[in-house]
Parts: sequence; structure tokens; C-alpha cells
Amino acid sequence: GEVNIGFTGPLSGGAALYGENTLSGLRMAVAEINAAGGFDLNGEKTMVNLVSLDDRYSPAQAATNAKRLKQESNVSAVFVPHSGGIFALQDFNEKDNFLVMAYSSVPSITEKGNSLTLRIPPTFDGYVRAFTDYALEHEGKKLGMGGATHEYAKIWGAMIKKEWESKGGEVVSDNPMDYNKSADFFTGVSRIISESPDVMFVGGASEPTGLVVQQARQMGFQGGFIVMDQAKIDEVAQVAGGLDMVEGAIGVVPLSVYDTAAAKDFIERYKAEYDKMPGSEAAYNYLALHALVEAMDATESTDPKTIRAAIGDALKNMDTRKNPYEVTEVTENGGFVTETTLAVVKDGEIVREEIK
Amino acid sequence: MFKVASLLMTPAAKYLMLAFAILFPLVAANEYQVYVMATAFVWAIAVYGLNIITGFCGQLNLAHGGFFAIGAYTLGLLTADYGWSFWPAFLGALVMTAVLGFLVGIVSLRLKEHYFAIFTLCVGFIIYLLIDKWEELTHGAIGVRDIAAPYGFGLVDFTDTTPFYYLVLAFLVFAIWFMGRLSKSLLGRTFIAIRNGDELAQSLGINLMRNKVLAFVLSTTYAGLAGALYAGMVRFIGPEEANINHTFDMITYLLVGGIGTIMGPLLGTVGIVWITQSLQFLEEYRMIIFGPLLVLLVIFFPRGITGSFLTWMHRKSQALAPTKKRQENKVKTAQNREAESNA
Amino acid sequence: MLKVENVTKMFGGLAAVSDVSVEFEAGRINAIIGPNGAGKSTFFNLISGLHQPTSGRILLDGVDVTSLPSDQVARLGVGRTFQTTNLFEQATVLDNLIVGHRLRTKSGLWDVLINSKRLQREEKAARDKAMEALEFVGLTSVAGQLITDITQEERKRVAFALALATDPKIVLLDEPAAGVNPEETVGFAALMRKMVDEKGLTVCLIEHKMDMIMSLADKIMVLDHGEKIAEGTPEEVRNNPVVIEAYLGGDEDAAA
Amino acid sequence: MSLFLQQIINGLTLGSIYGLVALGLTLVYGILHIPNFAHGALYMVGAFMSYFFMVDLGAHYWIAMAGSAAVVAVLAILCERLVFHPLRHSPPIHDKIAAIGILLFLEAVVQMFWGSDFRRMSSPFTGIMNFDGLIIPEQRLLIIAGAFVLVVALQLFLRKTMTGATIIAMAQSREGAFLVGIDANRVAMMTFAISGMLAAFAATLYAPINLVYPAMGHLVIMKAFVIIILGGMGSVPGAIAGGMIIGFAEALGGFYISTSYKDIIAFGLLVLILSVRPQGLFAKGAH
Amino acid sequence: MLQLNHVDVCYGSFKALTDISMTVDAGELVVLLGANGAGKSSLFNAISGLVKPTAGEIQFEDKQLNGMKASAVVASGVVQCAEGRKLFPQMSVMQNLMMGAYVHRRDRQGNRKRLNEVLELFPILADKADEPAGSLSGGQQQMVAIGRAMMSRPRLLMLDEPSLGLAPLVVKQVFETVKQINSLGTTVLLAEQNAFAALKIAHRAYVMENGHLVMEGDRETMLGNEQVRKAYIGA
Ligand SMILES: Nc1ncnc2c1ncn2[C@@H]1O[C@H](COP(=O)(O)OP(=O)(O)OP(=O)(O)O)[C@@H](O)[C@H]1O
Ligand SMILES: Nc1ncnc2c1ncn2[C@@H]1O[C@H](COP(=O)(O)OP(=O)(O)OP(=O)(O)O)[C@@H](O)[C@H]1O
Ligand SMILES: CC(C)C[C@H](N)C(=O)O
Ligand SMILES: [Mg+2]
Ligand SMILES: [Mg+2]
Repeated sequence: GEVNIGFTGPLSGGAALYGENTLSGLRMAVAEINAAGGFDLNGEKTMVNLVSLDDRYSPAQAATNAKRLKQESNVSAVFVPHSGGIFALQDFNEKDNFLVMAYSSVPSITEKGNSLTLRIPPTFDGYVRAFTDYALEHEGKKLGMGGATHEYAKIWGAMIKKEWESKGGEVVSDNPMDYNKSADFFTGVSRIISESPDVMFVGGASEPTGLVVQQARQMGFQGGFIVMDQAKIDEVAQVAGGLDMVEGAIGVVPLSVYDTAAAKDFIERYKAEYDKMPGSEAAYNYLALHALVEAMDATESTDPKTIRAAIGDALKNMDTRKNPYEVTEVTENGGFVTETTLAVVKDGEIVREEIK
Repeated sequence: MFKVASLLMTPAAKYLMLAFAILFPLVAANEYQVYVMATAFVWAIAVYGLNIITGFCGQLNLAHGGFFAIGAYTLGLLTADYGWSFWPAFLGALVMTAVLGFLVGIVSLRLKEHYFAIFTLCVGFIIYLLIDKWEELTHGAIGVRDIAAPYGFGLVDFTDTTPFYYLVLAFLVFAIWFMGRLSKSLLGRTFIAIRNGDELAQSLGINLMRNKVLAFVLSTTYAGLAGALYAGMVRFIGPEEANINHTFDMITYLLVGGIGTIMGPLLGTVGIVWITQSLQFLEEYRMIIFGPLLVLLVIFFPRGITGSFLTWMHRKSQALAPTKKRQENKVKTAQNREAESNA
Repeated sequence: MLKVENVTKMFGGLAAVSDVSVEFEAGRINAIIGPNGAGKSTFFNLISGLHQPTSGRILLDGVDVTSLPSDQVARLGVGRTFQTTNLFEQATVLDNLIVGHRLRTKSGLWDVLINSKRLQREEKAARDKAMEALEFVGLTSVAGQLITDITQEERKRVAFALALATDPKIVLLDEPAAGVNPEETVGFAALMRKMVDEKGLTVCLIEHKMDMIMSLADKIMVLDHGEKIAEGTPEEVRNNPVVIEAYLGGDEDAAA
Repeated sequence: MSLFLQQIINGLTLGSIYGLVALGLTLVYGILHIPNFAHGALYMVGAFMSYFFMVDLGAHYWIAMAGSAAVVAVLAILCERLVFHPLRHSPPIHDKIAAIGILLFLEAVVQMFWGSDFRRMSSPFTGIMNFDGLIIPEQRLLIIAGAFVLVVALQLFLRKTMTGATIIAMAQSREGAFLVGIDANRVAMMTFAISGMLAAFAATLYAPINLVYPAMGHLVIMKAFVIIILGGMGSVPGAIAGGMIIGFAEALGGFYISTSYKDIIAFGLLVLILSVRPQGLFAKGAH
Repeated sequence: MLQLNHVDVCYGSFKALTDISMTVDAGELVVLLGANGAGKSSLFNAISGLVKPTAGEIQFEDKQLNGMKASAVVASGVVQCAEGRKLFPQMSVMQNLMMGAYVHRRDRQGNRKRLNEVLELFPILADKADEPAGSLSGGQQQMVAIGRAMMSRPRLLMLDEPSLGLAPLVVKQVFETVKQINSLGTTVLLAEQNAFAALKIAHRAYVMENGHLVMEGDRETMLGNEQVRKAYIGA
């Protein structure tokens, strides 16, 4: 037998890279399951088939794709890596009976009470708190806002601003920039550092974030950075011109410095497969697909509601090799529970810090 | 281009198509196909609008997608943020796109040809930027959620795909009917006269500005209608609805279907929407096929599906009446000129 | 009928028409001649509202039309043809002419929507008018052909008919017989005569064909460098030494 | 003061790049009346070719620039031959759609070979000059100087050489050009080649301070269209001036008003100017 | 010098020229008469390589012109001064003339010599040398067009209705100039509506009707022919 699992995400256009990375994790998980001879569903050896469709980051196209995946491939779950698409799908997924595997940290995804949604990454409120605390303690009180302008970054930015001010910090300049379309950040960055902040909030995709950091340094900015979780410090450093350039940056712990066996093992296998360092979108979606199949295996069912109910146990019982982030719990609303982590660049090295 | 009246296909063909459209949900393999068809019809309505200003009146409007987005946002914001119910908000969307169309029209239509095209390209981009940046009003990049679906006064549930399909079909039929009537009327002829030569039209006593603005407002209202239906269907919208790519898509539909014809916008839209859907299996590589396909279509079927069909009909009727030899379509023969110097 | 008072038109530093005053009487054929670039076409453009004069006044039957746009001037009864025959190339002859009568109709969007009586009436009127104009210029046989398919001479006639379809009081014809061979030129002259005699129109024409002008015009105005250098009957103009020097030249053979 | 000067430098940098891209666009428009929407894709391919020569083949920056210019020139010629030439008698809208077809194709091909990753390409000019607080990275200076040199070279070519004059002649009257024995094909191909080369130069100059990725041409081409309308379609000086206007509007507007509104400023400026001067700022002095 | 054998030209399915055979000898001034749409311009364009003949061959001296590119035809010495002038409107008069020398661009000295000859022929152009050609009056533009054609050093010059839309005075000048050009040794093929004036300076003439050559003869025969007088010269 064969069971279909759906994916809709940007595979062409400006966000194609992001979609590809997500898909790579899913593909790797599928390959592993099938190489092991599939899984057992009601006593039948069942292979997994990933059906992926391009939506160019458009919510409407994501909705069309989801309809198609449901109708033509009878999938019980659809992976979507962007909040717009997730919202569009949440409009009808309960009616059409499929699980939305949401890869997005926007909190409202799980706050709406959709019974067939699973949020894979952690919401970012944990980061917001942790990063703020750390930066206020180690870097200074003056924050310059230089984040990106897409929806995700907007929500992030708004939250950190609020958090920063409520903890007694001061936001000295607020100048978000379009990371995806801008031709040049020199002007925007100079506007921010002309108010001489101690810390700069930056972040969109890693690479443009690297440019922003580099240009800030070129213009003489000496302070630290709060790096939004979409960007990974190691990738940022590569673009910016080395870890020295990002000294004092606070961000999520990049997969590359996770020292758990599960993570290291995953990185190894991913590198062998794709010849590059995996990002978190690959790792998270990888583990989510494994968990999904694990749940099917355990319940002998492909019914979305049944799977949804069993996913928590599946995560717990799963082989840790399939779970690089060691997620073991799902909240009532369907959010995967991940330990919030924090990394800083100190003396040219990325070090993981405990969160108080 | 031929006499516009002759651009209408035979009535029999039209009724056949209508019958097919009505039966489609019954013969469709699944709901997804109905959904795609409904999406295609929504776009087709917008493309009919583009046909009025660009096909009939000859002004290439690159802000069309922007007006589509304005229609969608008006409906979305009125229902989600201001608690309006669907149908009043729907009317609101029509009025809004008409009024904004009027305002943009009186400024932009003073420009001609490429200047008008690029000017409206910028207007379209400004609409996008405003939707993206004016967060207090539009929620910016976050988009609008919880948009109301059309209600059927207790009779039908338009949140189901099939009833919604028929709703869109009804609007589409109206849009086409009106377009057909317009094209044959004195008003439609006036638009076409402007396309064919505005200086001459003016010397014949035609008020260019008034007519062009009228055509523009009509076209933006069509776009607004489509946008509002779209919002009621997807029920989540974001700034990307105003992306310039949508405008380019619509121009492509129009051109492939047959610009300035009555059935062209429908055939082009439905055709391409299905082609794109069926190239999905190629994923990120589908543009490698679609791009050249577009180029080939434009080169070898310059008058679109409908236009090529009509030329073919024309040829056939000419072949039957050899005495009218001189009437053979000479437009094409211009290609003979320069042939060598440029070969 | 048409009165032009001290009209000047500047293009940048160039006075294309400078301080010209003239009066054209109703029911006459008035000709304008002059060397190339003298400002003849510009003069027509000023009357028809395509350009606005820099100074001066233009009165049509006592109504000041100086700064009206060309569509309004057309509605007041000024029909015209262009120096390069300007037609709606992609449409049939009949469709061209139907649009020509649009200015005398009123139906708008609402009429289209409800298919009103008025719309039906006006569409018929426009069609009738078109056929009438076509008959007048003797082209009923090509009514259904595309403009691109008819001959140069037929195009010129269609241009006439188009001007007539607007129900004008006065028609401005810019070099109607240019590039037309002598035999057909005679036909055009007859047509213009007929416009005046049968339709009671006033005709203004620009032409370089002296034979035709001399036998056809009731009155001739001569422009040179934008200025009016002479005015009068063909006889007067032909013998005016200034005109001979600037325009006609001594020997008239070349003007055959 | 130095902050203001800093913005002036930024404006110059941006203006130089925009100007170069717009220049190629305006040339093709002026001569062949094609608003080439695929020009942004040529720019993008230019960046990728330089990247390929430098990173994959290890060529020197200047060699890579020359190689990229050559490849893109050939590509542009192919576009002309295979697409625009067969469409030369079609209504203008056909060109636009075909150009979009080319754009989609080129983007997909690049993505097929290089993926959609953001790539980083550095040049040998990584130093930073600091004039008493005014910071100018060397690459930015190179951009400004490079644009200046290219524009002067192009003007000399068009004005002083017979071959250049044929381009101008074609722009003014195709038939006239045939009558004096100018080979229309040659001129059309040459124009496209120059336009492609300019795009490649611009991309190679700019890439080291930016990223290289398949969608990188999108916004640049939008701006380039704004510029050639501002400057008057087909006008070479207009393209440069328009580029500078937009560059400065972005730098100064982005600094003194708001970075997120800087695009609105640029496009709004155009709407404003065209509302007052429908023919663009420099329409008169075409060429 | 020029020889056409059974040339046909079609636009789509419309046959503009049928079975045209004619000759022009070196040093001659030959006039082509015909009503509007008879096919005169089509014939010129076929010779110039601007439209492709569908049948027949065109021989110039020892070269075969049909199948040649327009640019190659000009280079081989057959130059057309087309209906409607086709100048470069924003270029100066001087630049227009120099563009005429395009096919001889390497021979700078020869071009300068030629330029002096042309300016001698049209002294007014020297005064207007730096003005944009588009700003000139119709007559002056016609002179630029002829001058530009002369700059291409034609051995056969084809003039398509050079008197079209010109004032009588200028028409006279144009015909005088054409005659002068011919007497200086350039072979001329002239299409004209203004038959009388054209015949007066011609050696020979052809008459076209509906794409066919229907008559041929020398000046005297033509001027004396009743039919020609009636149809092309007027009463
Ligand atoms: N739109 C314009 N802008 C600038 N100059 C113009 C314009 N129209 C005409 N001119 C100039 O005005 C002068 C008069 O031109 P006009 O066309 O009226 O001459 P004309 O008498 O009709 O000549 P022809 O007999 O050759 O047609 C010319 O020098 C011409 O170049
Ligand atoms: N490019 C073309 N496409 C189609 N038909 C054409 C084309 N050019 C000319 N014709 C037709 O060919 C015939 C001959 O035209 P041509 O221009 O050669 O005539 P002509 O003798 O030069 O006339 P005129 O005296 O008006 O210049 C005409 O019927 C014309 O309509
Ligand atoms: C980049 C991701 C972490 C977030 C994703 N783009 C979203 O839409 O939510
Ligand atoms: Mg004139
Ligand atoms: Mg001719």
C-alpha cells in the first residue's frame, strides 16, 4: 500500500529557497521510511509518497493546492511553511478533514482553536523574552530596530519592542527594511545607527541579515545584535564576513552547534544527502514527518483526528535519531513543545547560553 | 481585427459552453476541479474588465491587479474589521473600485501608449506598497483574516465549493453578456474608435477623456467585482494579492484568449489556469516549459485562441467566395515587407 | 460663417501661423495655398481645435471657438480630413462611418445596459447616416471591406465621407488630391462642388494642384511663412506678383 | 554633515546602478520600441555568470566581468533573434508578454542550475575608506566610477562612431536606415548586445555588495522602468538623470523620512512628475 | 544596366506586380507612370530589396539583386529615394547627409568630395546644415532626401514621387535638379504622378496599370500618345 502526504510551499519565485529547504527535510524523512521498507498499517507494508506543489508563497494558491492534495491524492496531512497559506487552509481544513502541518512560529496559528492544526516550530514569544533579558543585561539599554518587513518579522518586531520597553529599555530608532526586495541597506542602517544604539534588532532570511550586519559594521557600529529566529547566526556570519563581524549577536542556537547526539547524527546524514548544512526548517519538518508516520503506525489509521490525538505519544516514542530537536510534547492547541534556546557570539565563537 | 459584431462566436457555440459550465460540477472528477474552475472564472471576470480598457479602448492598464486587490481588500476589511455583512460589503467593493478607478483614470489617461502603461505599472506598485505599509488600515504584511463568505439568505451555503461555483458563474455570465452588448453598441464602437486612432476620433467629436475614463471605470469595477468574489472565496488575503504578477497573468490570459474579442478572456483564462495546474508536477521547473510556451503562443497565435479561430473561419468563407480575393486579410502581408532587409 | 481674427501660433520660437485674419463665407469653396511649411495645416489644426492658438480669436457663426477642444468644435459643425489620410485602419468602411455620427447621438452606459429605445433609434440613425455619406462619395460597393484593403483613392473618399457623417456645416480638407492622378483629381473636384451645391456646405481646402484650385475655388488665401500674403479670387491671386514670386513661379507648366 | 554626505554617496551608488540598468532598457526601447520586461532577468543572469566565472572557475573579477558581459550579450542577441524579431510587426502588447515568457524561463533555468540560494560574491575591492567619518567602501566607489566610465564610453560610441550613429539612425527612422544601406539586423542585434552588456556590468559591479539569487532582478527592473519614463523613453541622458533622481530620492527619503516608505517615495515621485509633465522630464532632448 | 525579367510581387495573396520585364540603360532617365496603386512603389521596393519578389529576376550590371539584402543593394550602387522621404528627423541635415554615405564609411575623403558636390547642387542645405531635418519645410526635406541618396553614390538612382505634396515652385526646382543629376552621369529611374513635367526631362517612359507594364516608349511617343495624355497628363 501507499499513503500520500502533501506539501504546498514556495518552490519558485523569491521565497523558493525557503520552500526548497523545508521540502528537503520532508524528502529525507520519506526516503528513510521507504528505505526501511515502509511502515505497518493494519498489517500491510505501506510506503510514504510525498506530493509537493508549488504555491509561490501565495495563500490562495496554497488553498487551491490543498484542495487538490485532498481531492486527488487523498492526503491526511498537508505541510505548509508560511503563515498566509496556513491561515487560508485553516478556513476549510476541518470541513475537508485534513491536518495542517504548520511550519510557522506566528502564535495566532494555534490560538484560534483549529482542531486539525499542528504547529511544528516553537512560537517566538519564548525567544522574545529570553533575547531581551540577555541583551538588556549584557549589551545595554538602547535598542535600534532594523528588522525585516514581512509579516513574520513584523509580528516579531512588535513583540520585542513591547518587551524591551516594558523591561525598562529604550527603543532609539525604529526603521524596518524590506530584506527581500531592497537593493541596498546602507541608508536604512545608517539611519538606525545615527541614534547610536547599543543593540540592533535584525533579521529576515539569513543572507540579507548578513548584509545588514556587515553594512552596520562597515559604518562603525560596535554593539551587539538581536537576531530574529528566521536567521541562523552561522549563516549570517558567513555572509557578513566571519564570526568576528557578528560578535555580540544573540540568536537561536543554530543546528550546527547543537551538541546532542540526535542533532549531530541528523546533520551528518543530511550533509551526506544534500551536501550542505541543514537549517532548522529542514530539521523541524523532518522530525514532524517522522512523527506523523509514527502516529499512523501506532494508531493503524490515516484519519486526521486520530493522528492528531496520537501525535504527542508518537513524538515521545519516536527513535531519537528521527528527532534532532528532541521534541517530546504537544500542547493542547497543537503546538510542538521545544526547549527555547539561546546562543551568543563570544570571542568569535557561537556559544549556547542557559536561559534563566 | 474584424468587425466586432462578427467576433461573437455563433450563438450555438455559446449555449453549448454555457451548458457545459452548468453541468461541470456534475461531471467534474472531484471538488478540487470545481474549485479550480471557480477560481478561473473569478479571474476571467477581472480579465473581461481588462478587455474593456485594453482590448476595446487600447490603453494597456498595468494597475489592473491593483484594483483587483482593492476590491478584495474593501470586502475583506469591511467584513472582518467593520462588521459589515457580505453583500453590503460586496457593493461597497464595487463602489470603491469605481471611485478609485475614476480618480486614477482622470490622472493617468492623460498619458498615452507606453507612458500610460508604465504609469499604471507604478500606480499598481503604489497600491501594493500602500496595502503592505499602511498597517493601521490594511494590517500590512499580516493580511486580513476571517473574511465573511457570501450568504445565501438561508437558501444555499456558499462556503461549499459547488454553490460558490454557481454564484461565480452567474456573475461571469452577466459580465460576458454585458461585454457582448457593449461591443455592439455605439458606446463600444466609440471605445474601439479611440483605440484605432485617438486624434481622428477626437476630430469626429468624440470626447476622449470622458470615454476613456468611462471605459477605465468600467474595467476597474469589473476588477473590483472579481476581487470581492475572490476574497469571499479564499477568505484570507495579503498584500501579495496586489503583486504585479497578477496583472501580468491577466494580460497573458487576455492575449492567449484573444484580445478585443468576446470569448477570448474566458477561453484564455480557463485554458492557462488549467495548463498551469497540470504543469504542477514539474514543480520548480514548470516555468522552463511555460515561459517558452508563452513565447510560442504569442508568436504563432498572435490573435489568441479566439482570434485564430475567427481568422480560420474567415479564410474558409473566403475560400468559398473566390471573387472577393482582394479582401484577403492584408494585415499579415505587412510581414512581407522588410522581409529580406531583415531576414 | 468662419471668422479668424489675428490668429498666431508659436511652436517654440517659430511662428507657424502669424497674425492671420480672414473670413470664409458660407456656401463657398475657399482654398488655402502656400509653400511647404507655410502653416496651412497648422491653420486647419487651429480652427479644428487640435491646437490652441497662441493669440487671436476664431469665430464660427459668431460663436467663439478659439479655445474649445477639437471634439467640441466638431460638434459645432466643423468636419475635417487630415493631410495623411487618417482612418480607423482595422475596421470596415461602414464601421468607420458609423462612428463618424457618434457625436450626434447621446446614448451612454445605461442605454447599453437596458438596450433602450433611444439606443436602438440612434444606432439606426448612425447607420443610415453612414450609408448616406457613402452613397454621396460613390462608395457603397466597398462598405463591408476593411480600410486596409481599399485603394488610396477610395481611402480619400472614405475620409470625405467620414467628415460628412459628422453632419458638418463646414469641412476642412487638407490636400485631398495629393498623390492622386489627374483623372481622379477631376473626380475629387466634382465631389467638392457637389458638397457645396447639394449639401450647402462650406468647403475649405489646402491644395498644391493649381489647375484644380484655379477652376474650383471661389476665394483663395495665400500663406507664406505663417503670414497671409494675399487673398482674393483665383484671377487676382494668379496674377499677384508676390504670390508668383513666393509660390507659383514664372512658368506654370510644372503645376500641371 | 557627514551623515548627509553619506546619503549623497549612497544616492550616487544606487543611482549609478539604476542608471546603468535603465540605460540598456532605454536603448532597446528607443531603437526597437520594445519595453523589454526581460531586462531584469538579463541583469540577474549577468550576476550569476560573474559568480560562475569567479567562484566556480576561479577567474579574476575583471575577467569574470568581461566573460559575463560576453555571455549576456549573446543571450540578449538570442532573445532578439528568436523572440523579438519574429514579433516586430505585432502590436506592442505582444512584445511585453513574450518578454515575460523569457523572464520566467531564464529565472527557472538559473534556479535549475544554481538553486534558489542566496549567494555571495566578493570582489578584490573589500577595503573601506574613511574620510573623517564619511565611510566609502571601495566597491561602492568602483560602482560610481564604473558607471561614469561606461556612460562616457557609450556616449562616445554613439556620437563619434559611424556604427554608433547607425543605432541612432535606426531609432529615428527604420525605413530611412534601410534606404541608406544600414543592415537592420545588425543594428538590432548590436543594440541588444550593448543592452545586455550594460546589464551584466551593472550586475557584476553591484553583486559584491549585495546577494546573488534568481529573483534579484525584480525590483531593479521596476525602478528601471520608472527611470526611463522619468527620463523620457529612448533618451540616454534621461536614463542617467532619472537613475540619479531615483537613487537620491531613495537615499535621502530613506534616511530622512523612512526606509520602509522609500519605494513609495520613488514611485510617488514618478506619478507626481508625470501628472505635471506627461512626456517625462527630458523627452525633448532624445539622444 | 538594370534588367528585370518576369518579376512578380505578392502581398499575401494579393498580386501587386505581375510579370514585369524592363530595362534601364546606363545614363538614361526613365520615367515610370501609373495611377495610384499601380505598383510603382512596389517595383522600386522590389529592386531595393525591401520586398521580396515572388518570381523573376532582377539584374544590375553583372549582379543579381533579387535575394540580396537591402543593405547590399545600396552598396552595389542602386539607391532609392523613397516616397515620404524617410529622413532621420532629429538628426541634423549634415548628419542625415553623412548617414547617406554609410556604405562608403571607410572612404572619408571621397565622402567629403561628394558632400561638396551635393551642397553645390542644393546650396540651401549648407545654411541649414546644423538644423534638425524634421524642422525643415517639405521642399527642403525633399532636397535632403535626394541629397542623402546622392551621398550613397548611386549609379542608378530611383526617385519615388519626389514632387509629392510640394509647392509648384519647388516642384520645378526638383525636376531641374533631377535633370541635372542625370546629366552629370547618374542613371535615373523616376516614378511620378506629375507626368507632364516628368516626361519633359525623360528619355524614355514605362506605363503601369494594375501591376502590369502596359506601354513603353521614348519621350516624344509618350507625349504624343492620346491615351497617356488623357490618363496621366490631364486635359
Ligand atoms: N506640432 C508641431 N510642433 C512644432 N512645429 C510644428 C508642429 N506642427 C507644425 N510645425 C511647424 O510649423 C510650420 C508649418 O507647418 P505646416 O504643417 O502647417 O505647413 P504646411 O503649410 O501644411 O506645409 P505642407 O504644404 O508641406 O503640408 C513648419 O515649419 C512645421 O515644421
Ligand atoms: N505592404 C503592403 N501590404 C499589402 N498591400 C500593399 C502593400 N504595399 C502596397 N500594397 C498594395 O499594392 C498595390 C500597389 O501599391 P504601390 O504602393 O506599389 O502603388 P504605387 O503605384 O506606388 O501607388 P501611389 O501612386 O499611390 O504611390 C496597392 O494596391 C497597394 O494597396
Ligand atoms: C521563516 C519562517 C520561520 C516563518 C515563515 N516564513 C512564516 O510565514 O511564518
Ligand atoms: Mg500641410
Ligand atoms: Mg507609391
